[in-house]
Amino acid sequence: MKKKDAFETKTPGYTLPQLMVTAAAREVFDHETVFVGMRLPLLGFLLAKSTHAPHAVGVYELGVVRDTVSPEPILTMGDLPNLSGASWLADTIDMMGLLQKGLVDVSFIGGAQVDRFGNLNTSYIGGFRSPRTRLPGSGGACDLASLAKRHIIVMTHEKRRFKEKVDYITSPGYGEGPGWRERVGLPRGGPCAVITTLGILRFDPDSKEMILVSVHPGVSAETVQSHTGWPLKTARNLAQTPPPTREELTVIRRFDPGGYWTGT
Amino acid sequence: MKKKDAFETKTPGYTLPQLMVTAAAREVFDHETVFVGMRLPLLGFLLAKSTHAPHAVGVYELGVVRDTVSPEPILTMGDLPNLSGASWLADTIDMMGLLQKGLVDVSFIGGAQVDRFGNLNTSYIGGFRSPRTRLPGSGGACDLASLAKRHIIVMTHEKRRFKEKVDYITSPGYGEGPGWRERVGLPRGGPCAVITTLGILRFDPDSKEMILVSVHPGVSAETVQSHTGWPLKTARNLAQTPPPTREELTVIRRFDPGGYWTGT
Amino acid sequence: MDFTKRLSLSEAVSRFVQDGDSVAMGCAQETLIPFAAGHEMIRRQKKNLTLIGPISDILFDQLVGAGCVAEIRAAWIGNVITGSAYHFRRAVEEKTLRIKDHSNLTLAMALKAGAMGVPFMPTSTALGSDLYRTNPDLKTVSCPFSGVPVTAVAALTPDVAVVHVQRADIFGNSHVWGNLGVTREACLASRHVILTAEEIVDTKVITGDPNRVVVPGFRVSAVVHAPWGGHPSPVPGYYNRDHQAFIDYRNCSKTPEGFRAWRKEWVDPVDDGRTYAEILGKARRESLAIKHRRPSVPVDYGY
Amino acid sequence: MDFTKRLSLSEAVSRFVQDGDSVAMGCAQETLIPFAAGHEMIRRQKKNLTLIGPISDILFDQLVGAGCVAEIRAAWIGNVITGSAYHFRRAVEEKTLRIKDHSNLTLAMALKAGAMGVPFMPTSTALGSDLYRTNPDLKTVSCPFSGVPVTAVAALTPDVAVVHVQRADIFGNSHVWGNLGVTREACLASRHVILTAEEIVDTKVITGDPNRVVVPGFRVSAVVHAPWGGHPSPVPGYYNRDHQAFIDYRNCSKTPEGFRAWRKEWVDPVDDGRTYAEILGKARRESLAIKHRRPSVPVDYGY
Repeated sequence: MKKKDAFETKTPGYTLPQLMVTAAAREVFDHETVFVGMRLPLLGFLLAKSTHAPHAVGVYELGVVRDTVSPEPILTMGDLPNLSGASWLADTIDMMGLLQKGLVDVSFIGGAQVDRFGNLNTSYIGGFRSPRTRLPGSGGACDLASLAKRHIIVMTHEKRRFKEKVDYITSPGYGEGPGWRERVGLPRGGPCAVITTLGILRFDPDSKEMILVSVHPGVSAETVQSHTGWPLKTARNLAQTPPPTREELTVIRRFDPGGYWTGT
Repeated sequence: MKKKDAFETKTPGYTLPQLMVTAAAREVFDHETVFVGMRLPLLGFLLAKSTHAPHAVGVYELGVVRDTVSPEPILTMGDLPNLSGASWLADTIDMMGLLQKGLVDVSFIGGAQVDRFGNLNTSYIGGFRSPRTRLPGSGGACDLASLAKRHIIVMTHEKRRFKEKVDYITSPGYGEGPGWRERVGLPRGGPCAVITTLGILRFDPDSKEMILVSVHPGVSAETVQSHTGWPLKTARNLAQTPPPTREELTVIRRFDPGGYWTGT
Repeated sequence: MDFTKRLSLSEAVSRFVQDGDSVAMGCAQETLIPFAAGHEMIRRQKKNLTLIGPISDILFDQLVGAGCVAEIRAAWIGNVITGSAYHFRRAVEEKTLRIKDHSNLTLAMALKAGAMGVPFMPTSTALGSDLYRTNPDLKTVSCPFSGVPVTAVAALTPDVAVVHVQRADIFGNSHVWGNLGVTREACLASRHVILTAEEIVDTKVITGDPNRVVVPGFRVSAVVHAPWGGHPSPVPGYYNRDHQAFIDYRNCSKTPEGFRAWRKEWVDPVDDGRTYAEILGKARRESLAIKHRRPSVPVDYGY
Repeated sequence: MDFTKRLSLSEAVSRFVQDGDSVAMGCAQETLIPFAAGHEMIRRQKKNLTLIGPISDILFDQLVGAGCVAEIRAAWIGNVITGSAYHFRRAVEEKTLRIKDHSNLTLAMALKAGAMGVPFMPTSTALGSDLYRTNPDLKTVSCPFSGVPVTAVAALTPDVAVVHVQRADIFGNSHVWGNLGVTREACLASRHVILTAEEIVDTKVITGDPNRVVVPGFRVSAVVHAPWGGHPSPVPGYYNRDHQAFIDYRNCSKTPEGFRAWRKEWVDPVDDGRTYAEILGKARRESLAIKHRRPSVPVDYGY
């Protein structure tokens, strides 16, 4: 079973989604509590657990906490192997309580539109009064963006998605810039990284603006700029995203044997 | 095992606590949801379930719902026979949710002090700043008095307990009279009856004041008045509390075989 | 409780789901989705429903496609492993469907408020977000103790919660296990609860383990025996998730013709007396069956 | 989780209960009261504790009697089957003990707020009552949607919750069954959780039935093997309530001498190396044992 609309771009030896999953996994430190989102982050967490973060604990919004990898590959968090042998099966509100109390270190969110301050839109393209496109909505994304200590955004890098201003803030980033989160009353957090199909961006601690810190192999800073809807700042020491190691690829293929999420 | 401070007063063929338990049981209608309090009401509920209210459902604040009588006698709601075969074992907050939603028809509360509007004190005798006696406190009583559709008070009838004004309102009755509950925002309810060691009192629908409606066998209205700290109104058709039937006594003795709560 | 609440699926939906009702479904998110009951609503052509649920893994889209829905209050409506829900998307774009946008947490708190019988619940989520612009049930208030701003979420009290469970007795007592999502809150918040159950069991099985009960029997209006009633979502203890069915639905639901074909294959035959298990077929049932059994260690409720 | 959290009772109490701490105990109300842990606090002469719990069936009175307590935040402090708690009563009357008066619902909501990480919770109880006069953590606010008044209860976040459970592994994963009171809320609200367990079991027993877990292992600081650690309160699956012990304590606790004698019989001998089971004696243990076993029917978490 292969996901039809999976990214088709290929790089020798690994796929782009495999690179992105690897980058996501590297954002998790050992012993952290991770609120695992849908899709690629599922694999990112499994990869981190299987490599450098064996003590990480995974929290899933549907009511699952587990500190072991699932005994079989899963396509989604509700698959029974992800429930079997869990540490805790409970209510969404219990998971959200951990988050709201500030006990979740890092979380992952996908986005359809993002702006320079990391505000995310997964609800309405073209304004909510007469939307051109209705997207699925927040799910837990707004909660993760509001309440995790930090969150990582994973998304496709296109000019129509990286916009000066998003059409709708589903999941708050740094709002209008420094001090905004404090002003509206968000208790902590903010986006920490954006892992895209072209590179990795982080946020300036002072201006809260997105900065390109790493480009994927074969991608130039200019290419990234040309796919971004505002003048993008670039880190002085721009890095190249390290490709997945052989071990990382082995783990990804073990958990996504059909390549549904990451291709083959 | 016999409770040392159980009521010692005796009437031929049955004890006073047995009469009170019977009166309490008769306040429960079939198919009602009953929030069962500590002590005598435990037996009252078991008696009602075993006689005229077989479909009553019992809710216990520690997190138990059961629609059958316990398989063995219990002294208190936490005894394991009261948990075994329950319909639901859950959280206090779940029980309180039923109550707060208005799904509890009737509840029972014990009191140390009561006033003419049915306000109850189980916290401080002599004012809370320099209490002469500190009592155990609310437990769930304040919640039952605030939120059940109606509640029944069960207590000893003495002048020092039936006071013009209670020293502290642990569990609100009709406050200062008509319209008070609505004014403070209580969503429903109010005391429906007071079952005492001398008789049964109810509340005037208009004035919300306590009225003596029934005296126990051998007790006169004058005796009740002399044990009450305000000029007590008496119903035109003052009744005599019907004694327990043989069947009722059999059931009470089955559930309180040692007479711990009701004597022998 | 000594009168039965057992009804056929058709009776239960006719009696307890009225046109215009608000209906909570899919409360455990990706698992235990009550597809059988949803499909019955399609067959009975329910109208103007307000659907309530955290995320909807294609069930809400199916009801929108069948013309049953006037409003949705949810956090996410799509197809978890493929993305968009096409009927939902079209209906919003064509303005034939009203939406109140929630997050998973605001929806959980709205149902918790309904379950607890309080008019609202506070949360720290969604502050500064545009959910406030598309959901009048969110307002910012200050904590009366600390002064910090919080989002107040108005209570939701659905007319009916439809919940798929593993086992129930005929009186409404039931066991659910696995992740629970907002199942507990939805059941306790709703006026009526319809349970569809994989198995009907003796009352003693249920009262023999009362900690597994998420809603007491006296709050339940109907119990329906519906084997495979959660398919294609996974049901712990009974069957795995049927990924292919979600992918197939994605493809079918892109066009009205595709949707009609899907409906003709999966929904309508039940009216001709075929069981869902028959429609599914033996080979597929076996492919979804539990291969690795993991029974729990019993606990003792003796005295 | 691959490091053990198993400690002796003494180590656990020394490490995670500091003088001046706020300690939630007796969270399941009449059942599963952590008497063993409370007695250890007496033996270690803990000072200035703030005790938090819905009702306390004599445990809080014992700690007050031993001079460990500065403040209590609770709904009811007494002896369920006999009435007053004499040390508690004297201490309040002599003004050596501060009280914040709760009802069971306001206390549950305070801990729920702490568990959920919100600064307060709304409830409709206690409006018009004098609990407001003896508890500054209650304030009346208006619902921002309906305008109706509700009681706002400030969040409680205890330093430590001490919970007696039936079975736990050495990593903090545990199973609790029976009525739960505010156990869930107290564990999730507290900075530390100490579990005392009737049995230490393999992790697989716990993760083999994750719906029975009320607090995830990573939130637990210490696991103590404490057989009979809930006595004289009842522990589902293990032993019945020892009514006589509650009656005896009532009689002893009327005077300081009586209390000293009680302490000398039940609390102090553990420091001389006697186990609580030994103190209790075989005959009494047998009289409290479960006579009618009622094992639950397993459920399957396979895939």
